[in-house]
Amino acid sequence: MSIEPVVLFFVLGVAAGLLRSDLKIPGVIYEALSIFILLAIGLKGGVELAKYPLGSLIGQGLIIVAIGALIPLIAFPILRFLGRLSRADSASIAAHYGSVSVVTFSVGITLLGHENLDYEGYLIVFLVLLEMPALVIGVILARFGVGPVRWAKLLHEVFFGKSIYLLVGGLIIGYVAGPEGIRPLDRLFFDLFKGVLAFFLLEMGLVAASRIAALRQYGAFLAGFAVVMPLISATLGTVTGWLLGLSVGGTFLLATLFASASYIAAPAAMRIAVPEANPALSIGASLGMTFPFNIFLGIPIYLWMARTIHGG
Amino acid sequence: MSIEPVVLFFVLGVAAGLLRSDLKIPGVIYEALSIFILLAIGLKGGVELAKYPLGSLIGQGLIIVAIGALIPLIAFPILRFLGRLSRADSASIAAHYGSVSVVTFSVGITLLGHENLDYEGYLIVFLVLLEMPALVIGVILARFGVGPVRWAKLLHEVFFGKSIYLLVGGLIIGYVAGPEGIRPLDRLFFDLFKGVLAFFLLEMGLVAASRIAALRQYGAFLAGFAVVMPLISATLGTVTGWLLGLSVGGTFLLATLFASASYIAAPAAMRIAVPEANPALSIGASLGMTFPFNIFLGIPIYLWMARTIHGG
Amino acid sequence: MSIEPVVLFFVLGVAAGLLRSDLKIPGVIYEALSIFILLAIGLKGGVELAKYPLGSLIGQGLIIVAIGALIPLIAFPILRFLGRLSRADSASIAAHYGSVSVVTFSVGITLLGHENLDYEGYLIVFLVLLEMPALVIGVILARFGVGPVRWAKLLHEVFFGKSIYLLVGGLIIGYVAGPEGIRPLDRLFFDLFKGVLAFFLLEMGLVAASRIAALRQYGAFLAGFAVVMPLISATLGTVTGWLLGLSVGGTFLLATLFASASYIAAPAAMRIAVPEANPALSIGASLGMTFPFNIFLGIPIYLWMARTIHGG
Amino acid sequence: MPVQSMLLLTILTEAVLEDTMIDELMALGAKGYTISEARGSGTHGVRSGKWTVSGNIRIEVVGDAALIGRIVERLQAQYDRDYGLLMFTTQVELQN
Amino acid sequence: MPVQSMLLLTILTEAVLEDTMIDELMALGAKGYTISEARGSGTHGVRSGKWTVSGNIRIEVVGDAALIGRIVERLQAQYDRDYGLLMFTTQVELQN
Amino acid sequence: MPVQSMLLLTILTEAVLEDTMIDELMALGAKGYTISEARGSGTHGVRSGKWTVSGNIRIEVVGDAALIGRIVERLQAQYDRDYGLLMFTTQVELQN
Ligand SMILES: Nc1ncnc2c1ncn2[C@@H]1O[C@H](COP(=O)(O)O)[C@@H](O)[C@H]1O
Ligand SMILES: Nc1ncnc2c1ncn2[C@@H]1O[C@H](COP(=O)(O)O)[C@@H](O)[C@H]1O
Ligand SMILES: Nc1ncnc2c1ncn2[C@@H]1O[C@H](COP(=O)(O)O)[C@@H](O)[C@H]1O
Ligand code: NA
Ligand code: NA
Ligand code: NA
Repeated sequence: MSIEPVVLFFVLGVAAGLLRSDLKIPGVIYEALSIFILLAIGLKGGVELAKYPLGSLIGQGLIIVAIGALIPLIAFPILRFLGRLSRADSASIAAHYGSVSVVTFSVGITLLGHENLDYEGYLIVFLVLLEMPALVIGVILARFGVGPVRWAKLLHEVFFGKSIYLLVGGLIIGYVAGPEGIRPLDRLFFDLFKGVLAFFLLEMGLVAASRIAALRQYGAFLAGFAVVMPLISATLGTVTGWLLGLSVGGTFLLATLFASASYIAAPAAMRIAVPEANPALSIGASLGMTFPFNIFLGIPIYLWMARTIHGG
Repeated sequence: MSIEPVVLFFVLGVAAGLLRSDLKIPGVIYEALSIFILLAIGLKGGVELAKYPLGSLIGQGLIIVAIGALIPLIAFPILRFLGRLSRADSASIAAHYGSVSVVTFSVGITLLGHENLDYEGYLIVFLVLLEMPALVIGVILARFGVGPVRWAKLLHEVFFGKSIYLLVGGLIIGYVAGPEGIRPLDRLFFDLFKGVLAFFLLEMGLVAASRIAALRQYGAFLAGFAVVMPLISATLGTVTGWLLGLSVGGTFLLATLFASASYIAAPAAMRIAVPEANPALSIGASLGMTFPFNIFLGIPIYLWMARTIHGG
Repeated sequence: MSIEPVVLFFVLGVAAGLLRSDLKIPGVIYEALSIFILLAIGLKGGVELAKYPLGSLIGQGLIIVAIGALIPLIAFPILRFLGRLSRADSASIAAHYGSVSVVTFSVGITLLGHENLDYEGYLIVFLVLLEMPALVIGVILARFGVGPVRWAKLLHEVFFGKSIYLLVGGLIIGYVAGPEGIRPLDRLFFDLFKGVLAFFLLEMGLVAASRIAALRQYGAFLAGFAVVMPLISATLGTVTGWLLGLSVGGTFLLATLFASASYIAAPAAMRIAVPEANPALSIGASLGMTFPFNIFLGIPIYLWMARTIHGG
Repeated sequence: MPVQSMLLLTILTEAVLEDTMIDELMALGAKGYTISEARGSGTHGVRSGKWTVSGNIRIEVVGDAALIGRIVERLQAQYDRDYGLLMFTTQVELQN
Repeated sequence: MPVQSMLLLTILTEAVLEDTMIDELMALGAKGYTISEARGSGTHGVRSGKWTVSGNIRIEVVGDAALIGRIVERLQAQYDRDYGLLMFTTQVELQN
Repeated sequence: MPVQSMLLLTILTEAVLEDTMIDELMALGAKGYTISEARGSGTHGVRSGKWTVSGNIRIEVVGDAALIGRIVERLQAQYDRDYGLLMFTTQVELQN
């Protein structure tokens, strides 16, 4: 399988960071690009969603969310008892791995285009649905019998934090406007998507480079976790997708979603809700290790898993 | 009539503001987007203008500008005597309503595309011509027999302020280069226009949400004015367009221009020229009330008015 | 020959600066646009490079770089002995004129499109190769027998400074991915290129306007140098291109490269390596004078030179 | 208005706390505040400002000793352990 | 150069006044100034910095008491009533 | 923690020196620093901040008199002649 060129931009960013190039993408450009990506993904999902009867998706949705919620519950004991991390750190990292990464998902979609594989368009909705529960579970794990939780603030942060807000907003606009209504926006939101993703990966590479050092400091356990955990989650996703009767592409995307770890929504939410957790640990693992692992090795593996389980 | 999807982005922005989402579009992105929109509109206007004999437009232009100058003269006594606002505030608000809004105009053009209606391309020139006189009249109204005016500074602010400057600059470049010369730039300035407009409306929604509170504070009179005044101006525009023999689309656009209220050029100019006026009042009314009124209700009404007067 | 519309944006920017318009393009947008331009040029070069056998280019490359290295050696004595500038200033200015300008080069490529002329795509590689040697020579000229050089810092600044880094990075990605792999990125990087260049020239105009004053202060000698030096370099480039058997378009591009003066990489590198040189002089000359000279007069002249030497 | 001696409290902390901090200041009775973007390094490591989660803000509040004292006490108790936070005061003369 | 005691004047005001303020400072004899972006809140309401018209700037001028006095007097007379404006001075030791 | 009297050193200089300055500060023993963007004007002319090469930064370091003295001495010797540079100190009370 040939390499997806967009991931080369990630390499370019990492190398710039490690070589101490003076390249930096201004923070506001990063914010503008993430608004673009979140809206574009949301719009695409909304347009797709309009093609399916909503009722028929509810059952499937509940199952997927319930199984997705297992991920932080699997991760927490591993971190706490095998890794001997503090309760707060274990819970925060578990929340990062239970939640999802929009960019990893986008690289997955890009690969499907490359391979000419179809997928169920409504899966984008799960990007939204799977982002939240893990964060709530993370906070419960951190606070269980320990201290008070600022629930109001946390839930507000989660539901009206910009990532969920823009994804849901885009979904609704895409759903209401339909493919015809969105067409004049296609030139910006869909045609440029891959180019913008390349830019974004350049920036992610720069940031990831600065995280690798932090990760090294915490040793082999966390690095191992950051590779093994996505494989566990992806297996869960592959089996779930196959049992639910998704296509090969759909099964692969679900596995990718489960395997991805959050580094946008989760860090902000955990910083507010579980401030005593060390963000260097969770961001170091999810962004410094799991993200590159997923886009280089994980995604091809998950595609192979989806093809294998479908007997291809 | 189906809803124009771009205005849904405005709703998304307003909702984000009211729900206290942490979504914010960095100020520099807002500035970059407005430079883009102003240049794109100017270029389009210049290309169109090249299709008409300049001489034949001068008479029409003078009439339209003269009638447009009536708007602040109608608004001022309403605000001063009916609304009992201070002289400075009345004059400043009148200037905002006499001047025009590029984004409202753009939403109007977008609707014409949606409805497959043609319009006289040179009307974009009036976007430029109508922005200025109202600001000058506003200052005269504020200062008449009261105090000195920093005319040099004001006129400089108006003519070399970035909105007029970019519109005129774009017009000239579009005129000189012609459709052939501009073609390589089409991909950026024209194809992406609607998508960028959507982004811009998202931002306007965020800002408008923060203005609504300010408006509420000043009570029912101003809110009523912010709805009735555009209807008066639009009627003036519809009749003028019809008498001048414009097409249905052209008549509608002129009505929309007259009805729109400025919230970019006017606030900056009035802050310098009439500093004792309270900007919360004028921006609250024009951006918090008239702008959403225009894009949701006004524009469909003005189209209906244009069709009706043309006997359609 | 008709005028290239993109250069009109430069005029618009200069006029805005001289007329003290409040137009300004936020610094971060400028940075984002330069990242875009550098990456796009690099990608284009890499895709082109893949079409040629690498080995056959090495000989040509060495010759072109060796001749390019003559430029600062010609400029230095002129500045030092004719212009009576200090050793540091002479060396710094010589380095600026020996190095190259990506934007001038882009305007050259744009003109070739306009004129339907082909060129050897691999010439983009020389944009990278020609940027560095002049900077090193400039430092040697400044320090020869005078003081210590922070070579490590300087070489790092040059090789990992963002312009070379992004050009080389883009080249490698373009080379590895090939035309097929890059295609999904075309919509962003190639289709929008000219529009972004227009934006960039607007910004360059604003900056150049603020440099013209600085230049005036240093009198006629530097202004004359800023016009004569590119003509000398272009002649060198034209003859070299012709002797190497390049096409008309290729000969023209090489002349343009030699004639262009750096104002991004060189100022940053010289500020670190030769801090006692006055940056107002070198940036004033290269950006305030040579850049506009090149895009308005130089480029048409160099095209005429290339055609003439090829007997056209 | 005669010149008035006041304290200027400068707070350097994480950008993610902006809204929370404004709520705290207002609740404690501040009449105003000024915020600007910053980046830096301290006991909590380098905060490069390269993306939101790693940006700092500088919050400045001018007020009398009592107000500033209340703010310092509250922020120290609430945020000092878990977040990057540096607070210092300067004597300033209010001019208008 | 021996260390010199000077005043640092900090001016917090509306971004729209930037050019005007620079002209004033230069006319009054300032040798230099430093400007940075800010946002905030005061008696003129919240200035969120979300768009240009609602942004603040911080202007800093280092100078002797006479210069700073002239600047304060002029700005207070000219802008205090109509614009968001806060000015305060600090004693600083110039180091170079 | 009792309130502690310290010096705040403010350095206004060219943005191109950011990395170099951080290295110097750390080598001289600073425990932290804060950087923000600025633009301005001084003896080296207007620095408009319109593009990177013409931007300024404000670097702030809190420390004891010995540290601040070392920094001032070093920066003055190394950069004052060739670069835009202004340094001043203020007395501050550390609050946490
Ligand atoms: N000594 C210092 N001088 C200036 N700024 C500092 C210093 N120490 C910390 N800071 C700033 O305060 C923030 C939080 O500090 P800390 O809690 O020590 O990580 C840092 O990111 C810096 O921006
Ligand atoms: N007490 C305060 N502390 C810090 N900054 C303030 C304070 N009061 C006002 N400001 C700043 O000064 C600007 C103008 O103040 P005002 O004229 O009171 O609206 C505000 O937008 C704030 O940025
Ligand atoms: N009197 C002053 N007040 C405030 N800032 C100043 C002053 N003089 C210089 N600066 C700042 O320090 C930078 C470098 O100063 P200089 O070395 O004098 O060019 C300038 O660009 C300004 O940002
Ligand atoms: Na996950
Ligand atoms: Na109007
Ligand atoms: Na050159």
